[in-house]
Amino acid sequence: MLKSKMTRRTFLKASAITGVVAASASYVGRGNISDASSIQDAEKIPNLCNGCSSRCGMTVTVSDGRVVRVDGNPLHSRSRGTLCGRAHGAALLAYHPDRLTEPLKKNENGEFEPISWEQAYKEIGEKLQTIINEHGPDSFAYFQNPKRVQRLYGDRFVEALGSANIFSHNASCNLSRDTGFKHVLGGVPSGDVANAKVTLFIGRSYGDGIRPSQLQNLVTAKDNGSKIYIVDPRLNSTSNLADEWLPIKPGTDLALLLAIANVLIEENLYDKEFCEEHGNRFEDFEREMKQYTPEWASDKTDLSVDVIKQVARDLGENRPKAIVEQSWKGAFGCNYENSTETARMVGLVNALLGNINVDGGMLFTSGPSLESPDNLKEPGELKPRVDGAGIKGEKWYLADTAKGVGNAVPDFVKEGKLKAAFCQHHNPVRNHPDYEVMKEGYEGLDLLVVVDIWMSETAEVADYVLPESSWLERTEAVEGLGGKTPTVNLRVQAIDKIHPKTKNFSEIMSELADEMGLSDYFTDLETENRTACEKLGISYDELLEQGTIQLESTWEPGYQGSNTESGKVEFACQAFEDAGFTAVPKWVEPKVTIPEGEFRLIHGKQNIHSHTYSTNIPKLAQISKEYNLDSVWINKKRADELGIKDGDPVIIENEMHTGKTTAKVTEAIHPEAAFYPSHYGSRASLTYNDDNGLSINDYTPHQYEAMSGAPNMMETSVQIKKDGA
Amino acid sequence: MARYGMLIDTIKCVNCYACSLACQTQNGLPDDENFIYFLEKEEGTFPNVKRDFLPVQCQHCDEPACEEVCPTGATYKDEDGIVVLDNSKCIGCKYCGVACPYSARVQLHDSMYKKGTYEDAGREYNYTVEKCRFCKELVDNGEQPACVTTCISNARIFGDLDDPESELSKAIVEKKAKPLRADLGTKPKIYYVR
Amino acid sequence: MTMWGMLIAIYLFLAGISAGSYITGILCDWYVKDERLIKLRKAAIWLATPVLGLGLGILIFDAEAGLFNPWRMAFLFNNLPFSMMSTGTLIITLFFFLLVWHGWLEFKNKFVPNWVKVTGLVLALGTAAYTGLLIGLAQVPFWNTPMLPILFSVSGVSAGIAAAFIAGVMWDKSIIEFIIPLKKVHLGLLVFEAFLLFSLLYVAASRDVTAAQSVSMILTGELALWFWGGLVFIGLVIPITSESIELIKHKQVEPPLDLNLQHFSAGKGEVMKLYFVEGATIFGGFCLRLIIISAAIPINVML
Amino acid sequence: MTQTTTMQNKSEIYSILAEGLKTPTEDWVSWYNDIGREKLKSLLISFPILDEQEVSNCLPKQLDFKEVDHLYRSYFILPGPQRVVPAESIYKQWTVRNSAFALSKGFLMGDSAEHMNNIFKELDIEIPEEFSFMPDHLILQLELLSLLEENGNEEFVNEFIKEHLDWTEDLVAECTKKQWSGFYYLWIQLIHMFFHKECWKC
Repeated sequence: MLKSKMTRRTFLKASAITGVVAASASYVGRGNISDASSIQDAEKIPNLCNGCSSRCGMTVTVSDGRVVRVDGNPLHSRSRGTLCGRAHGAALLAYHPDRLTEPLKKNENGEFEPISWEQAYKEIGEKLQTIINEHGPDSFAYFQNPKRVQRLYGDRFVEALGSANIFSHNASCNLSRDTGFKHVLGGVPSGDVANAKVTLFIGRSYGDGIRPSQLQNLVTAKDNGSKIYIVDPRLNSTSNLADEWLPIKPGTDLALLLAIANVLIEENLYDKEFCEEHGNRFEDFEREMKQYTPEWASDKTDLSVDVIKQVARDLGENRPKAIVEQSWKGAFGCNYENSTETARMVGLVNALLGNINVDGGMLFTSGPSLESPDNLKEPGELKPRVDGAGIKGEKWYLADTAKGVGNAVPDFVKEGKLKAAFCQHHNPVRNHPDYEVMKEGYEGLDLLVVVDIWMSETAEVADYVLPESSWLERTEAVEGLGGKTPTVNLRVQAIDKIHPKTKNFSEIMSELADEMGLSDYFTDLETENRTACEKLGISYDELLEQGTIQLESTWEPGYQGSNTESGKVEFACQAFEDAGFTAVPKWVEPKVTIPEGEFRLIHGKQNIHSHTYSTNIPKLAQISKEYNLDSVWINKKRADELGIKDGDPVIIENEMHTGKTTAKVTEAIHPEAAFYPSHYGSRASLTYNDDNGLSINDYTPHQYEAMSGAPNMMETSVQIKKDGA
Repeated sequence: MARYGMLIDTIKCVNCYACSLACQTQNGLPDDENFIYFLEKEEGTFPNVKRDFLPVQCQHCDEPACEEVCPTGATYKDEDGIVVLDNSKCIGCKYCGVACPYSARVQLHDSMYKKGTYEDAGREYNYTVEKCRFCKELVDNGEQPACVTTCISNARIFGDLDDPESELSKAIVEKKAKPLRADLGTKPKIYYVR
Repeated sequence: MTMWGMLIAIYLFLAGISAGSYITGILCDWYVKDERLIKLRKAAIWLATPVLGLGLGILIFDAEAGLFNPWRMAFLFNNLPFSMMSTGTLIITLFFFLLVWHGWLEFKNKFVPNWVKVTGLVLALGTAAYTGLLIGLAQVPFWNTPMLPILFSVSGVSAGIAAAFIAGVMWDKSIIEFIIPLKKVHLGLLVFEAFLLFSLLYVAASRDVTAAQSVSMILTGELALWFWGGLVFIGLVIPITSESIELIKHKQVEPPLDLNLQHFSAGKGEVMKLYFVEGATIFGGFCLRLIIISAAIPINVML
Repeated sequence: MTQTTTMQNKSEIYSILAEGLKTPTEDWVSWYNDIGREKLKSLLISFPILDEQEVSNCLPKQLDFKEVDHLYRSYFILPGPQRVVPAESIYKQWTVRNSAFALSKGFLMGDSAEHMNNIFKELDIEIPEEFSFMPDHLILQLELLSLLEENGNEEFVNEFIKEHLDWTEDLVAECTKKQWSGFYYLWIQLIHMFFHKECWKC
């Protein structure tokens, strides 16, 4: 049929044509936008930064509906009025061209197509229900970023359906650490660095993985003359604040700790009274530690006997105001075959120093308890976790249940145990080692729903991708922060939604719950928030105004017992014996021995980046480029042998992957280690991700640490050679 | 009337770029231009190594080389000792940039400036040779420069050098802070602890 | 690298040539005193004018903020006498006006008072020296030596003489026969330039670490080809050898007493050779400035 | 050509160009194949400044709906390596206000968006909700131009194009970078050519 006229779908609707006819050209340009003065009248709205996951308190200055600057919130206990670079970089995230703007569904051809929210809810609800009916609720899992709003709406959704399968990104952060601490101390304390006289950092760098308050505490400690040791194969960015750098051979921190325990006991520099009174089976521990002499450890760690003794004596003589800092991912978060044992020993060395819950020691503080409205329906009994974490007789009985062995998901999918999953603000396909295995695993799910602000490697293999409002566009749940002085904090929406079809996570989950007939479990965010404040006896309106409220301190000094099986500090732990390991921690070799001529590929954070998403922020990507931050650190001597000069293009390869980068030749790293930052090498198609370096996860195989199931992220060996040589 | 200066404690500096990013936003600079840049030096051999981080910006010299060479008088020292630029006089000859021992000058120009210039609405850089101005607009308002407020390790102290009681003056004495390359005779007013 | 690049190198080069060319004109008048060089004199003085104008144009072009806001150029003399840029611009501007006037008088074949020539000579020398002082006063260790203004002046005059020769010979080939006295001066300058150049490098390399880096960048680094090939071989070795040979030859052959067409044997080869040799000198002068500008490494503030 | 005809023609051109950037329908594709191509071509070459051959090269003879639909999705809709957002803000400095983030680049809702909103408000024009975050989208700008030309406000058009349509070159560059080909690549080039050759001034 011949069409003579085009059917117009005119978008612009002029209500009065006369306006268009008479409009003066002076409307265009010149002064027709608000000028500088308007910033003076701008509004300041409290928010919590999302540059990383620390959620520092900030104020957002908004003028004419647009963000014009961000500042640290002086009232907030983490930022204390300051902000790191990530905050400034991420402030314009809402306006990023890569934002997802509407729900997407993958069609039969494997291509995404936009759909309506109604359709998304309907289809997801039906599919999820079918899967649960067929395979049971434990075939469904949820991958979250553990913040309160995710717990209120994500965790509860999963639990309402009867599943306990909640995983977080912690598997590739601190699964080993948390598992170790859980069994010896009953949880992870935080080091009172500001008041300690001696602090030993193992792998953790406050200057690289920044949380302003921690760094400020360290500065205070330095000003007060405390002694700071940094144990790290690499001289990290916190090094200027340290008195001494112990350039340990990667993967041998456990040996150092065992020897420290040996010296403390041999030289009677430990808190005998504390250990005997509050320790479980201390005598077993005492006996076992005898074998780990400083001489033995020196051989393992490449540190001198004198240094090991000196560290131990410094700690012992200054107890209880002497700590081995709890770390995060650092060296033993999830990196080596011996990481859980290392974590246990960190806990136990602290116990030897008698510093548990004393000023200048390792503190157990709690945050405010925040409650939901009473009339909400509570989830019933849950099916056991698919990873068996915390279940006696299961492979990962020891693993911390709050995090789960998230890196094992591809296996569960392959075994047919997992069929459906939701994932929010988390990118497991890229963040866990071995991209191919992860991709295949997540693709194998019958239903994968990803909620995010832009595409990620995980979103690319999802069946549905739901667009979330970005952090400045949403109010979240009231959340608490522990510490000697606990606080209550709130993220308050600062700007209107840029993309009208995006939704808050809380909206998405409660609307989906409505669709699935689970609405009794949920209420709206405002009610949640008002209830939480009411029950605490604080004003929600005040919280909306200033973003943070300090509460009375509930912290009491002195040992309060441990949340362990025995209720004491477990110098020997039955659970480990039950799981087929030894009750007392013992030396475990790293899984991979580095062959002559190769390097152990280690990684860590860079202070302008967070995980793998921030390299898509132009300001931050620019800094990486300008200062060549995506280079691999190689020891000068090794580089000389390989004929590599500073700035040379090099190839990093092993049997898994080959990639190009540039070399940073330096004296500041152990010869066996090659350090590459963990933020680069994204494979998601995002604007600023072209050619943005390598990913450490491409070089590490899919593997498990025996005790916690953590992914052993630094158990890999690589070759480095000059490109073109 | 004051004589503003700053102290940067590089022992506390962790090279996190927060100051430069805050500066960039405060001054509305494009992503690839900055008034603060970072130098890094490594001393010694493994395992006795020291890494030295040094954020550098305009040192607000008492005898600024840039002011001396500026042909048009666009660069001058204001009554508070802040070295500023009258960008309605700057011709962009860049002599200041060549004369400055600290390489603290930045010529702001980019194709992006030519686009979307709603001219009278905002700051005009068009090819003038800019620099750190100690966030004069904030300081005049009783606030601190953006790099100081954002600094997560409180490595920067801003204040009046003429006031012996100021936190700055005291810290300089106490920490024996020194300007960079005082031997050049420009009398810089940023003091470094190293 | 500093904020100055190729454009400034060209500017300094052109200003030097202009000064040198004018000086050649005056030398014809006073030193050689040969009436047969009138054309060379005129050519030299006339050439100086557009070359300087072009240089000034490039300077303005490099000062983009001024280029887009021309009225700001009025502020250029605000910082007299402290800013070498102000002082230099004043000297160059005065020199430019003088050139125009002097050129006009020459064009009209009018008498040029001696004070004009003296003033012109002073301004020309000022211009040549200024090109060196401008960068010599900057805080770049490699530039910061008293030898640089002298080197730039000498090289400017030498390139100026070369340019004037070319211009003159293009106008009238016969001039070739009468410029021997000037060639002596030229050869002297070239030898002096070579001496200054190596002393500068030696002094710079020995007095400051950063300057030494600049020197090694020139001698063995990324600028080595420009230096050894462009400046030393083309700009110095070729002209010095060629001029020396010519002067030695000249001693053996008496110059012709008067000009007649038969004797005018300066064939095509002779002319081409002059173009080539003098062109090489000019190219060398350009290389010198480009190398000096490019080799700048800012002061090390991290000491 | 009289002035009125020229303006009518231009209005028609802007309208067709805008239409071509919207989600393709079978109707539109068959209209293009049967009539649209020839019509647009004759409208365009009524401006002597445009070369017939060049215009022809930018207008594919036959469009296939499925193909166009597929291209449209991967170029404009779906997040992926080839998506381009044709909104002015992204290609210009974010704001010229004396404020933080002034010269950041590559973000939505910059000054140009705010300015477009002001213009729409002044002119009493409503825009669809899905464009509320990019009132400076190329489609809306083309439609506005069409509307203005139709109603004979030439002066406004000239000012508007000077201020708001100087970014099509960067758009073409972006599309080239993202390895576009086929109909939409040509269409964007055509739009750029029209503004670049200053046909709007004819």
